[in-house]
Amino acid sequence: MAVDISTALARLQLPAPVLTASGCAGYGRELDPYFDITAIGAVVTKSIMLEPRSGRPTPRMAETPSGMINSIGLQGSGIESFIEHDLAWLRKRGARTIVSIAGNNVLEFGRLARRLRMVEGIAGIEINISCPNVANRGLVFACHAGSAAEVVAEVRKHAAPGIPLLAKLSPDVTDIVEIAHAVIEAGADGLAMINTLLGMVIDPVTLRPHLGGRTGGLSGPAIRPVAVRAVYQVHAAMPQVPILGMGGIRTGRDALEFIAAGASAVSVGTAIFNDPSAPLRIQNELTDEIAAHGFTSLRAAIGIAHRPA
Amino acid sequence: MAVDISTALARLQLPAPVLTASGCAGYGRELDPYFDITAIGAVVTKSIMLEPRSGRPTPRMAETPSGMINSIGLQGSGIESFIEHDLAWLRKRGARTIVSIAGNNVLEFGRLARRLRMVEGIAGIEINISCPNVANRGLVFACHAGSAAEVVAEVRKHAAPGIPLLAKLSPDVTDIVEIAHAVIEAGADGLAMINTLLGMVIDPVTLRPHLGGRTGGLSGPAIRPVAVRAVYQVHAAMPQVPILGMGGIRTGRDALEFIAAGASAVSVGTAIFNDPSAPLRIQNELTDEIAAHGFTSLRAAIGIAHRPA
Amino acid sequence: MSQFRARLAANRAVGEYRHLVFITSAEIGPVRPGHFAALAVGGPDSAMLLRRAFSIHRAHAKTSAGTSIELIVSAKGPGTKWLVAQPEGTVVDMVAPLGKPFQLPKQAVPCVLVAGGYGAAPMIALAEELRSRGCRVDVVVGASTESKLYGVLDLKRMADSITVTTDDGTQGFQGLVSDVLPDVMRRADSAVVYACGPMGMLRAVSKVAASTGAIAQCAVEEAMACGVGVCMTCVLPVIGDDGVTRMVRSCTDGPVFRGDRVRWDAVGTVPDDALGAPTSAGH
Amino acid sequence: MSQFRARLAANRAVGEYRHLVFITSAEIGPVRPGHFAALAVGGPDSAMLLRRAFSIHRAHAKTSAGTSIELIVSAKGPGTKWLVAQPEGTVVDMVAPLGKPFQLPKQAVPCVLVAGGYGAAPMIALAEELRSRGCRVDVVVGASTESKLYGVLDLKRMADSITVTTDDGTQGFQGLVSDVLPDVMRRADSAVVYACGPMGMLRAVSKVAASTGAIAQCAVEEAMACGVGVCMTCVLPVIGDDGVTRMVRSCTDGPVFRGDRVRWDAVGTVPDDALGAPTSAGH
Ligand SMILES: Cc1cc2nc3c(=O)[nH]c(=O)nc-3n(C[C@H](O)[C@H](O)[C@H](O)COP(=O)(O)OP(=O)(O)OC[C@H]3O[C@@H](n4cnc5c(N)ncnc54)[C@H](O)[C@@H]3O)c2cc1C
Ligand SMILES: Cc1cc2nc3c(=O)[nH]c(=O)nc-3n(C[C@H](O)[C@H](O)[C@H](O)COP(=O)(O)OP(=O)(O)OC[C@H]3O[C@@H](n4cnc5c(N)ncnc54)[C@H](O)[C@@H]3O)c2cc1C
Ligand SMILES: Cc1cc2nc3c(=O)[nH]c(=O)nc-3n(C[C@H](O)[C@H](O)[C@H](O)COP(=O)(O)O)c2cc1C
Ligand SMILES: Cc1cc2nc3c(=O)[nH]c(=O)nc-3n(C[C@H](O)[C@H](O)[C@H](O)COP(=O)(O)O)c2cc1C
Ligand code: FES
Ligand code: FES
Repeated sequence: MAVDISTALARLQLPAPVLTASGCAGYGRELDPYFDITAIGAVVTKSIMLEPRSGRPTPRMAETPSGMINSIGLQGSGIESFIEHDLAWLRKRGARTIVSIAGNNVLEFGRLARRLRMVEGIAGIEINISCPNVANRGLVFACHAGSAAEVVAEVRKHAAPGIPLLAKLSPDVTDIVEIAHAVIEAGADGLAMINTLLGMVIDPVTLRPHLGGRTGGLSGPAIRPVAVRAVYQVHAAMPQVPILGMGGIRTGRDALEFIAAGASAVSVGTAIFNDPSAPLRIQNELTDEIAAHGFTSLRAAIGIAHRPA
Repeated sequence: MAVDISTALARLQLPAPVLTASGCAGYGRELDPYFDITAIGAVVTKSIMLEPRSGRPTPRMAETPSGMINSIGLQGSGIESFIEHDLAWLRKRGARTIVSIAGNNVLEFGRLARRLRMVEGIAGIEINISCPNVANRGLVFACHAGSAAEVVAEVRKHAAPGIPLLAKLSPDVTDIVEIAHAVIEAGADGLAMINTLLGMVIDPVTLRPHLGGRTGGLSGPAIRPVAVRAVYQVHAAMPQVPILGMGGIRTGRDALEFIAAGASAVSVGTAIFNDPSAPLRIQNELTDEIAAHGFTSLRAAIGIAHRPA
Repeated sequence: MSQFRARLAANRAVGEYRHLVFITSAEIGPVRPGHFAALAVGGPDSAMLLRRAFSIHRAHAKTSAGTSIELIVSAKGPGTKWLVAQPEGTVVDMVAPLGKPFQLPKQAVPCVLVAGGYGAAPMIALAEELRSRGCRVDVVVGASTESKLYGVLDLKRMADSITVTTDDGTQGFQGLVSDVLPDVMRRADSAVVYACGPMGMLRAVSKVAASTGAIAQCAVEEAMACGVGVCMTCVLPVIGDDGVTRMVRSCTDGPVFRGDRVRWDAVGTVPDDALGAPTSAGH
Repeated sequence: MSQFRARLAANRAVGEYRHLVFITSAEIGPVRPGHFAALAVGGPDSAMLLRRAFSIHRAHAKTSAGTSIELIVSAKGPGTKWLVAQPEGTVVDMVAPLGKPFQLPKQAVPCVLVAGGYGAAPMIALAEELRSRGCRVDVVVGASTESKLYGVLDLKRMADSITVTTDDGTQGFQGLVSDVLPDVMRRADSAVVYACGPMGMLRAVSKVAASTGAIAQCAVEEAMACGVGVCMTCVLPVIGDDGVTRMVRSCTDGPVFRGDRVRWDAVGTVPDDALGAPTSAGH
């Protein structure tokens, strides 16, 4: 029995429900040798900033139990180089592309949105507000409803009208539903959740923080229960808001947990480091799982965990 | 070379630095067959409430990658039964005992403290504020500086003068340093951190939340980087405040991460389910690690991650 | 109860199960039918932390090699799949013997043993024990299908009568053990029923026993994380001597309970009349 | 570069290392000296997610059995300890060949190969390649101690000269490869230095090469999470053709770099003049 796995994130129609997670798939090109990147829902790019950025010193990662911690520091060559080389390649390749953007302050987010307005072939924008606000003591935008909403409103103001905007939330908050409400109020069409958890690993030899950046982001299957809980809470509070779920997805079963919790689509991140063909493999596994549960479409399974058994 | 592993949590002098984590070691008695419970720093009891409590329906746990999620629901037979049977046994056995207390509202915490005032043989009190405030929409005390401080102040008011009070913090907050400040202001002598992270597992067959309590607490090595980060942040902000560190400690190396991050002692929880003799094993491994690093005392290693290498 | 390392000495298929023989040099306490063992699985770098519990099928005290502990394992999830895939020589961390075993009758009364699937694992040693006490032993063994029956031949050898049932009729009567149990008990005039198997079976068996006035000794299977009484995950509602229902740990107060003491209908819930119920939120 | 499953066909000790031979039926691209393979370790229930990278020691195209890929593995942490402990028959997920291999000279110029410890793994195939092009090949192999030397005999067979050093003097000269390298290069009039080993060694070798005007081709070893260019963890500061220093990925732009292009003193930092430095916080 064929299963309809098409889905949507607000206005963004997707033929398939599995996407790459920002920062875990480069600009798509690196993974194309391992699977057909046009066969998944979309490629979400590494977060793009206005200017080239060197990122943090090494070591930038440590393996942790069923996860990893990273402090890459948003390394990238800046929006102009991205548009000229990476986005151009993605368009030529025919991959649906969601551009993740990150700024050091509210205005930079707006400038990024305005710049993207002038280019073709962008399916949507993911707003990475889980980065520090240089203008405000490095406080992470996503950790406060006010700053989170400010960024989203600024992007909405400058982005191409009608382009789907996903606000990416951080789990490092007391009340993620409050943040979700704020960014939707501010004009986001949907939510991407979750970003990494703030963590630290102490080097067993030097007894000092292992990462060049001292703290880093925890990701991978270790955090999956936190991510599923966050998606479940937000979907319960605002069932009409589309959610791109992520956090530790390694198999189709994991992906289905997020769909059942209320996600309309999912992103795969750290699992790619373990298996570069993970996104398409997981999409195929998810399709089989949905069929095995007797659903004829993915849509029928979205949020089912909230309905009485 | 002999290593001095004695340590202190405020006024509480401990001959050894490894304790059990509340709710993971029963009342000590269950573990005595597997190791000498008087040989570790102290036994921290399951959180005690005023009245008997049945806890949550099963299933109460699910295994997760390098961790587990639980919703026990603070099952226990209440403070009177605890004092009569469990505490009596612990005293006879000669184990140092830290009593963890939990209340449904602020006043219950005070009544528990007052009741404990009348009994002998308690080394300290751990205040489990990571439980819901029934009087206030079930909001977790530890998630708001105000309610967290209120509980601690109430306990301080009624507890035996001079008895060490540890406030147990939840990681599910935007700014754990803020909460730490508030509870210390309110009269806590030290901090126990971290409690579990709020999480959820969806059953792959029913596609409904697996736990009887729907959400539950995530623990185990999976969360260790979050716990180490929390200890590091709080020690950096208030170096003079003693910290009982915990969260995913499975080996002496893991324990040393917490000591280096700023903990004066550590608790072992979920690892006990994997290995009932874990607390003493980890204490011995930690002792060897400290010696291997050339320290003559545990105290010399406390907070070393904050000093230039 | 002690914690020790044990070496896998044999691992062979029996129907859909694996028969695992572990050898340890450790001194372990006396093992009685109904005792269980809790094993750590997956090795040092495994993502699996929690213990897996298995009825002890047989345990032979000190041979030259040491003490042998035998388990019958059904591969269900990742931990058991890992376990049955281990080659001989694998060393595992084991805690045993755990729990309260089956209580044996003082007098030589007729007993009936009821087993579902791998629930037969402890029954062979139990049958021997009862025979040595001069009890009449009747046996009812059931499973969903023939390949999931265990111990039929061994039990036949020891029992005064044996009745086999399968849900699909691939061997013996088509049906449930509880369908044939009343007849068996009437014929044998059974005074005690010993049962091990799925909750549904135990519930039905307890009902049958109650109707005949026999005592039911049921070994339950609740999800366990530690096996030693510290995690409180393995609870079910049981009526105490004082008539009060409590959520008790099946790993320490069980796994064997008197059938008339377990609130079978309420398993998986907290009955309103249980001590300390209803729960307010909190973990 | 392709992803495939490979079966461990042989696993034997060589000094303190293990020589692992994997066989795959998959079609994999041409393997050149300096290419590496990235392996998933620990199996499906492992707590270890990240790939482990190893220089390809040898690769033999399609035998009847398939293509063989040989690695020389030093047991360091949990992943490599797991790998060297695997019995023959274990199937692993592998991605190979990865990275940019050593660049070979157009003309038959004299070359010197410098290897530290398991850094000798790719050197034997490289020596063969260079000989086949008519290059003179001199070799310097070093390690902290004799048991950590690799490939000395194989290299001796192929090299015009070989010099061995150990930090503790258990074999050959007591000292570092960089102590003896200048003499070797003077004698052989080496035009190209190929080096594989620890960063410190590569840095010293590059310095020597610079002083003699020889070209240095260095295979670096930076901590990697993915091996395929998507995680950005494996970066080091490298000067581009435009003279600008960038933090480049050693898995895709390397692992082989020209010694005069790597900012050796700045490895582990972000030099102030690197493109996009200094970083503000944020991951
Ligand atoms: C007293 C007792 C005796 C048992 N005897 C046997 C036996 O003789 N042979 C046999 O094959 N199985 C037996 N079981 C069941 C066995 O423990 C489970 O099948 C096994 O733990 C499942 O582990 P898993 O990794 O395959 O599944 P998972 O679902 O991955 O297990 C995850 C966690 O849940 C727990 N869990 C899951 N299902 C069960 C269950 N049914 N019972 C207890 N814990 C569970 C596991 O212990 C583990 O902590 C017994 C269980 C109990 C409580
Ligand atoms: C291009 C290249 C070629 C290599 N060739 C060989 C070889 O031929 N033989 C050999 O024994 N080793 C080789 N190494 C080193 C090998 O990759 C590491 O020793 C190994 O990854 C450590 O894994 P672990 O589980 O033992 O240690 P862990 O510290 O547990 O590894 C944790 C994580 O850090 C990464 N990591 C840690 N140390 C290193 C390191 N030195 N280099 C790269 N990643 C690291 C691992 O890949 C893993 O993702 C090579 C490394 C690189 C980059
Ligand atoms: C190495 C690495 C780099 C990342 N970079 C970004 C980034 O640039 N922008 C972003 O929004 N999220 C970034 N993330 C977070 C992921 O997109 C994802 O939200 C998180 O890792 C949880 O998913 P996972 O467990 O599947 O990896 C990064 C994660 C990792 C591991
Ligand atoms: C089954 C279980 C029950 C727990 N019960 C309590 C409790 O009653 N009171 C409390 O303060 N913390 C409780 N905790 C939290 C632990 O004390 C500890 O803070 C947390 O699990 C992190 O440590 P760990 O990873 O070593 O388990 C419980 C944890 C688990 C796994
Ligand atoms: S299994 Fe942990 S208390 Fe019973
Ligand atoms: S190892 Fe991931 S980018 Fe190089």
